[in-house]
Amino acid sequence: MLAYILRRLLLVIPTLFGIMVVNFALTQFVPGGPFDQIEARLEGEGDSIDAVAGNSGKDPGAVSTDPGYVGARGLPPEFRAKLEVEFGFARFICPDGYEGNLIQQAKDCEKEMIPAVERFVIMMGKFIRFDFGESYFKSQSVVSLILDKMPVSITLGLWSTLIAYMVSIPLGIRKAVKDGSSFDSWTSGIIIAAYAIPGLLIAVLLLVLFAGGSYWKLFPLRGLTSDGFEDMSMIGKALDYLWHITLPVLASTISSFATLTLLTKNSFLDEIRKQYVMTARAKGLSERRVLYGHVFRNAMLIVIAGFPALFISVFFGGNLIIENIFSLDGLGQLGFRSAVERDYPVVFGTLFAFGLMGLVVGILSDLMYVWIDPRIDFERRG
Amino acid sequence: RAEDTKIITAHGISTFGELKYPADFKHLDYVNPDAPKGGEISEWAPGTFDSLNPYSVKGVSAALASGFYETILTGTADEIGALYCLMCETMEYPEDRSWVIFNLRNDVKFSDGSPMTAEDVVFSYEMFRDKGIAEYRSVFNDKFQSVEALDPYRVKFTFTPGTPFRDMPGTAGSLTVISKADYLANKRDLEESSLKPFLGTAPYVLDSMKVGQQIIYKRNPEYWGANHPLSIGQNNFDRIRIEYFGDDTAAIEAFKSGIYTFRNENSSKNWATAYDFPNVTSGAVAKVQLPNGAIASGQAFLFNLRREKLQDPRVREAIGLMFNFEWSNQTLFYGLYARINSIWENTQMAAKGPASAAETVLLQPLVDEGLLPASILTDEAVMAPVSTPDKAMDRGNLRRASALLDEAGWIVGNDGMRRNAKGETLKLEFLEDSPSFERVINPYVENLRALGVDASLVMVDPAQMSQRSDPPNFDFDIIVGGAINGYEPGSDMKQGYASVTANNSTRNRAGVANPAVDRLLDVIEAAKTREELDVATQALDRVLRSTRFWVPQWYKNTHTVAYYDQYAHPEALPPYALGELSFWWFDQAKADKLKAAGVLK
Amino acid sequence: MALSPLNQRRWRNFKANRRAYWSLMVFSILFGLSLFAEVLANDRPLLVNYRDEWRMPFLKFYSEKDFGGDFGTEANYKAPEVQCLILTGGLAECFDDAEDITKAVQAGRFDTATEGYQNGWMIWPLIPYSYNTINDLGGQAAPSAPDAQHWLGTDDTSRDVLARVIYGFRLSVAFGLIVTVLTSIIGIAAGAVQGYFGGKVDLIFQRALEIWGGVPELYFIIIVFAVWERSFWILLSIMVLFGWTRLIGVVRAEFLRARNFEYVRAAKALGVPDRVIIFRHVLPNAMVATLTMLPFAISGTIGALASLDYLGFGLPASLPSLGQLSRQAQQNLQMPSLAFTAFFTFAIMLSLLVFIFEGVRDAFDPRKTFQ
Amino acid sequence: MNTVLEVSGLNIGFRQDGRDITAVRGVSFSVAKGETVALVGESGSGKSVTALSTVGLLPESATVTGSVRYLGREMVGASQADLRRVRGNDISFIFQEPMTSLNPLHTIERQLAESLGLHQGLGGAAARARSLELLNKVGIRDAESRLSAYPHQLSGGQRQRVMIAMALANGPELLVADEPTTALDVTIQAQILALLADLKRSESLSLLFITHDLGIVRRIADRVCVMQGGEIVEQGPTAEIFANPQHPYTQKLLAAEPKGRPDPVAETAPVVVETDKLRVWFPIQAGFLRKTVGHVKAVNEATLSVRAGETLGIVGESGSGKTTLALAILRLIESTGRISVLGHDIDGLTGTALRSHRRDMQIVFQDPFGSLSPRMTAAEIVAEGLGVHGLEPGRNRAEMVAEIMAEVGLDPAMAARYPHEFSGGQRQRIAIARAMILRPKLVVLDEPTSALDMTVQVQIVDLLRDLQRKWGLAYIFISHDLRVVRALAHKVLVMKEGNVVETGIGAQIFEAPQTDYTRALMAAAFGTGTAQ
Ligand SMILES: Nc1ncnc2c1ncn2[C@@H]1O[C@H](COP(=O)(O)OP(=O)(O)OP(=O)(O)O)[C@@H](O)[C@H]1O
Ligand SMILES: Nc1ncnc2c1ncn2[C@@H]1O[C@H](COP(=O)(O)OP(=O)(O)OP(=O)(O)O)[C@@H](O)[C@H]1O
Ligand SMILES: [Mg+2]
Ligand SMILES: [Mg+2]
Repeated sequence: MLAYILRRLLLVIPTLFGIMVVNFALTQFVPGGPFDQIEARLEGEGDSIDAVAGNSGKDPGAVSTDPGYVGARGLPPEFRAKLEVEFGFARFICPDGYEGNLIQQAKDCEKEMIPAVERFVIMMGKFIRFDFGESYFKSQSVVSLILDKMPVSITLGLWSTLIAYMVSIPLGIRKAVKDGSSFDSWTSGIIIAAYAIPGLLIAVLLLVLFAGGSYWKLFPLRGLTSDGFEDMSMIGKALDYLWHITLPVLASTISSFATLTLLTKNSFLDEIRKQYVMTARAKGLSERRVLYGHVFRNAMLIVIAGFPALFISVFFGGNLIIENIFSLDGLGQLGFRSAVERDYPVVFGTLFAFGLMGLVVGILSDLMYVWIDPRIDFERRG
Repeated sequence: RAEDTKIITAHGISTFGELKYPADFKHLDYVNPDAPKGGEISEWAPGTFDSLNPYSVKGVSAALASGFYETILTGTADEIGALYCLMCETMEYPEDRSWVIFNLRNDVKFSDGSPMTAEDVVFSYEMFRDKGIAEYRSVFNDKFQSVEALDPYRVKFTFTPGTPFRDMPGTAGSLTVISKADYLANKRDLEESSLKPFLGTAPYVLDSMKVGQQIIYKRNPEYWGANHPLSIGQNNFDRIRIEYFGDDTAAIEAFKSGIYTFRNENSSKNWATAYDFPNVTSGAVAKVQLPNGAIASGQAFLFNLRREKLQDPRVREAIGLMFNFEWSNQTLFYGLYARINSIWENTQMAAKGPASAAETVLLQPLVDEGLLPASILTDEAVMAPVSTPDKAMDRGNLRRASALLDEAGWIVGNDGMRRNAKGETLKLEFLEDSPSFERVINPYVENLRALGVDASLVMVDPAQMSQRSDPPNFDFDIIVGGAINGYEPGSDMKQGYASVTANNSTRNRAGVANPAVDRLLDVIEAAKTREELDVATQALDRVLRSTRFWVPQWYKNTHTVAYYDQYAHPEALPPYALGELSFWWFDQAKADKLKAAGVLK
Repeated sequence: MALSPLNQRRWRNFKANRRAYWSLMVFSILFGLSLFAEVLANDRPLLVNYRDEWRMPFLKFYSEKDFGGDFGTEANYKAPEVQCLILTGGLAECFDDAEDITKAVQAGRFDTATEGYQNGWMIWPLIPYSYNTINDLGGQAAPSAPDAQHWLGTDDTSRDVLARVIYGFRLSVAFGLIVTVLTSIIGIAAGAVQGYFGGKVDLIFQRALEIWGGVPELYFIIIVFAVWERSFWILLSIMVLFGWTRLIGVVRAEFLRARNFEYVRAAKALGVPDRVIIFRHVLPNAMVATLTMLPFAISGTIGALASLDYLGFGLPASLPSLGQLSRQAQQNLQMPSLAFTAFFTFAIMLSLLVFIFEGVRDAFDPRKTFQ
Repeated sequence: MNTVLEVSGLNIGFRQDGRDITAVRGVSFSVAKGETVALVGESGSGKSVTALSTVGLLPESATVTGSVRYLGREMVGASQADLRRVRGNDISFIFQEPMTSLNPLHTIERQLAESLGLHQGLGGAAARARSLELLNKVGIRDAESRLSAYPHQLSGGQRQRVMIAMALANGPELLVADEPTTALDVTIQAQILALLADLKRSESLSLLFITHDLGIVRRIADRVCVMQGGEIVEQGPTAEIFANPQHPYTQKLLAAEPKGRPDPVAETAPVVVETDKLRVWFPIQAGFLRKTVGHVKAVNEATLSVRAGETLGIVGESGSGKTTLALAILRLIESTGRISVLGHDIDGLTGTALRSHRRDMQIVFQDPFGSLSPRMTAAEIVAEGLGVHGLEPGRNRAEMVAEIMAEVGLDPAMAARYPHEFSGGQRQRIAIARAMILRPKLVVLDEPTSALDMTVQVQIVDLLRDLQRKWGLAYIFISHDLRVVRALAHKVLVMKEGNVVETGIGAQIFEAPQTDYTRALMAAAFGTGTAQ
């Protein structure tokens, strides 16, 4: 086992490297790059997130015409050269003995594009030292950007995962016990209906109904905290926070009950009639203890097998739509924005950091299998 | 040489001719000089912000973030091409406008109370030249020869010989001035995004903000220019609050519940359907349409004229005929829009009817040289086709379009598709990145297919969109774009319509390359008076429209605004601005009433 | 095809679960019907009698000229002029006053002796609109509310929602089914091999998966769409490409556990090849997750299609997809019929699928008994 | 004497694939306080389901009518809460199949402690101490280190003893023991029986004892109920029944005994299987990271050979490594040392190469239930080998399956059932049928008759002998039942704690055991065991 864990840990390195190589290679083929983005910004074209934010209700139009614009032939070459150097796509080769500020005096020097392979090596060199650089489009390091967005993502991720599990597992177990009863039917109906409400719709509906100006104004429209949060008491803070996150968490959770509940139910159904359960019953254990003490561990392997993936996706995937609708600034927006804007330092930085985390979680989840079911090993068989 | 030419000293400058306001004007015509000061106005902005530096490509700067700064000259909302001294007493420039000297006021103070001097102007110039966004850099580098402080309150801009000087004093006067001392002392950087604004002179300063969600500006009680004739009756609100929402629906709901109080509606659907909540019916929220005298955008479907199949104007006309604006307006836009006919729609520069005598003077030689058909002199200016609003497909237009295509050699085959002699279908791909256009283009595509054109809509992402629609690729058949226009067309029009830019300018995506147009562009650039410019622009408009390089779309000729009824505006609004943040004012009595009624807190 | 006794028993078990059985019936009927969407909802008549000649426009192209009109392009059967031409056998007067003549003919008031008149008729499908028919709403704005013409109203492009649901159901379900079947087959096979064999196979394969999992779908899609035109099949391939890994984790876990069971050892002792052990012994006992996930995978695929639409990378704009419907519902809250339609379409489809798969699970559960 | 359990007019039916099957018909009997009632009878006659019905543990598919009263309280149709109160504390259960009856994911300690905690409120060290005591009582050696073991790390007999320990943990009123000693060697068996007798004396424990071993019945039962085909055909005091059986089935049962001796094998018969210094050590792992801290030396250097037509009996105390050795020979677990089958060394083979030898060597697992795929029917299970190795020419599959099922005494009509729908003995016979249908050269039989009643046992022994005669099969026969071993084995190998302590010709070993251990074993089996 120890050898296996060691092997897994060692393999993290080539895997991560592989992820980076594939991604880097892929981005070489993606049409458009950061420069197009800057050009678009200079032309005053829409925000990348605009199309996604429900703002598409806006009428088509409002193409900006700004006659004073001079960047019409693309970026001025010196400016572009400067950006290219700044972004690490190129470097300046200066005459011997040249001294001075490379970037300011670009005109005296030759610009030379750095080949992709070399760029990759440079980047990986930095990443190994956990130096993820700075966003192209924000004067902020990638790390601090991610940290900034974490509260929102942790809030949404943690709470919705917690709630999903805390509701689904007992519910699923109960459904398994009462398989075929009317309780089983109507709970199925509800969770399926909750799942069937299109994801795009649920958040907006909740917002309009419970936070909007037309129906019940019970919850705030946006953000994680109110004004004056700093001055509140501990309890006030907690209440304020819970008050704010109710709707977004609800919106992001509501569809997740269905799969988890049914998964729990079905795995329980598979186990519940086995011989050892009879033994447990014969001991005179209460139904609860039979279910939670004995069947649970046997049945939960797959529910837990799905956990790391879920964990990674809720924590690092963010939820673009919900973030948008409730005006939360989380990783969903960051991820989407950086991808669309080709903000490569952010793209690669997050990829590296979360990739690493994902791999580690993967190892942990495999260890968890063994912990749950000691018969499991990863040796070769067959 | 300076003695040879006449030096003009004035309180402002106009591109052509006279200024509307005399040197001793008391206040602008359109403001209410007695407007009370006070109160708060609040609006919304989409998305988030993370920066207060609007001059960097980095970060998303907050709405109104440039409101901390003023420029030496400033324009008004009822006059085109005129700029008046704000931070200067007078300005001096020679007749050819090859340089300009601003005599700065000595009472201008930054918002921390420090005086603004020529040194700050020069410093600002240098900063924007070296660190500004590309736009500033190229202007400041290429067109400005030198900028020097002649004395603490006198600064001279000299322009690079060879540049058209006409607009240069204005451009120089439009320089944003920031405090040098503050910039250096606090190690600020124009290129980086930052949540600390530079030090400026403007009437509003930062009150507070919640990054990404809310920003509040407050009126600086110590504002140096409170009694400046240009500010009389302006800057009436004590506080301007901007609320950010990620989503449009959230924003509307916020307005309904009074989180912000003023909304300039940009969606016809919302305008038609969202304003039926109790506060509107009770009158607590005013929903009004106010006239908008601004020039229409040149929004249009632009053909890619480089494509062989689209080079025949008959084909383009036929395609244009199939866009049923009237039906779209009624069915898709709740009838809120007006059709664009001219590139300079909603201005006097739009060509109307048959060519006027003055236009004929310009056009005749071009006709004589064979650059233009003679019919241009006699025909009425091309208007966008009119269709029935009740039927998506207008049979009359279909017939005309069919005839045109038949004539152009695109013959209907056995499958209902048109083909040319080579057997190719008339493929027409709409390239689009904005989902909101889908519902507009799809009916258009269906109409075109009924005509036998192999039309389709291709959605791409923004990056791909700009890659395919930008030079050097220009890989599209037809896209939505803006035909460039302006109140004072000049050399900049060449970006949009000159042959030389046909293959390298993002402003000339259509690829207009027409010798007659080139000649008219020269005339426009050389125009000395407003009248000359108007006529030349009309002629250009007429010629361009006759080429059918576009299928014009629509514009909104009103401001559609809704606000909690506690604001008032001057009876007559100026044509070029709504001005809700500057010359509207707060009506305390009404506000109290709203509060009493429990509408607002 | 004769079923083995075991499968017969399973089928009986399935049928014994009434809910599952009826869900299967209803789903099959709905999907079966939607396969004939062209007959149900179309803007071309099913049958036209023109000058005693029978034509089936919904199958075959006819130009307007074929009905005595003046365009060589396809006849627009919804246009009053064309309708008039068909009813009158191509009277030229139709070009002037189509609507009145049509009315007159229908009311039997028309002078049948008119030169060139010959009575004609046409039979329309139940829903006389196709998914891409742009409808005239008589002054209303789109989306419009349900009414006699449009039973579920129209969408924001003024197309008939019911027609779009029918076509969209077919397209989306076909898409979902194909993707799910393919991804499940690949995913289960891959997970099974990994979990069953373990060792290096598992170690290497898992790493490969992790690398594959790191590929940003969005960029991939952008690249693919930059090279190929957007189409049903390309999108489907992409979905399969990124979807097949979804089941691997759970299947692998179940296999890692199940391979230790005594009956696997027994099968090995019998000399049963690994392949057969995997499929006959382990898989049926490691299907819980898979069977639970499948209905959600199908509707999830449809949902994913919707989100891609939302981001602007969905199906070609002209195709009807259920995803688009929910997007429109979200953007047009003022027209609740859209939201209701979207919700019910998804809810019905999903419940049917969930119930069907519950039945399948029961059918495979040896200990499940029915009264 | 007051009645503890009163069963009257009990009917039990099962719904199975839409049909109703009656398993028990009109069964009535009673157990008085301190009394031991033995339930004996044909395999599949309904003993286990009758026992299960006493505390409502039958699966959902069962319908129970009639009455079961525990201390006057009606158990049929009682609420779960009532049943729960009775279970474990008042009525304890020892299930027939210990291999599958323990929770596979809980350690022994946890499973024991749970019972203790539940009814006696014992926890922590107290529970541990009591668990240890119980394990020692049931004869588990080195109990301390076994506490943290998982069920799959124990031998069959050890698991059964854990079951027994669990059942005795709370000092029940009534113990329902469903073949509690089948997997135990005679010495341990004697120890357990002594323990039970002790409890009976000191705490007047009542016992409902299901077994096939009439020797035991005679030794401990006060009364006997004989079941056949779901009915009690005869009941009465033990001595009476044994002395004067009325019902023909009872007579047959009492008369049945594996008889005969193995036919001699020709010296020239080819060697079918041969091992050389075969060794299996299981690592003992500890901690979350599962570091190996030592080894369970399950098999140490076992050297053996079996010829065609020859039977090698393996005997030895429970946990001595018999099963492990058998599995190792068939290359079902990792081992070191040479193994050759029909002259081929198979110890290095893997994959297809190994698989091609599988046809020639088959095994009947000690845990028949676990070795049957739960989602396959009996017919499929039996026929599976045919699918892999091909049919005998000219015969069809269904026919062959029906034939072999009949041979092992199963009704071919039951072929479409799932494994859990059989009785323990029936499952064991399915496992035998599965192995035999292939006509292998070597069959390893790991306690193949433990769950069978005497009549069937005799039938199976005869069948095995027939097949051996006909096809020259080589058997490796593992059993605790030395009489069966004597009837079948040419050679015997005695194991203890992983070591082969003695090996030799069967008759010799039975007549003149060389080591003390073997002697003790023989004495327990033939001396005390049947002497009474
Ligand atoms: N779940 C079930 N479904 C259908 N039939 C069953 C089920 N369980 C047991 N049976 C049948 O009921 C009968 C009685 O089974 P039971 O387990 O009581 O036998 P038994 O007397 O204990 O036999 P053995 O000595 O072999 O253990 C058998 O014929 C068996 O096939
Ligand atoms: N997977 C395992 N891990 C650790 N120890 C094991 C494992 N399997 C068996 N053992 C141990 O190996 C020893 C031999 O077990 P084995 O099953 O061979 O005994 P046996 O002779 O068949 O006993 P029984 O007659 O009780 O079936 C036992 O002490 C057992 O606890
Ligand atoms: Mg039994
Ligand atoms: Mg054993």
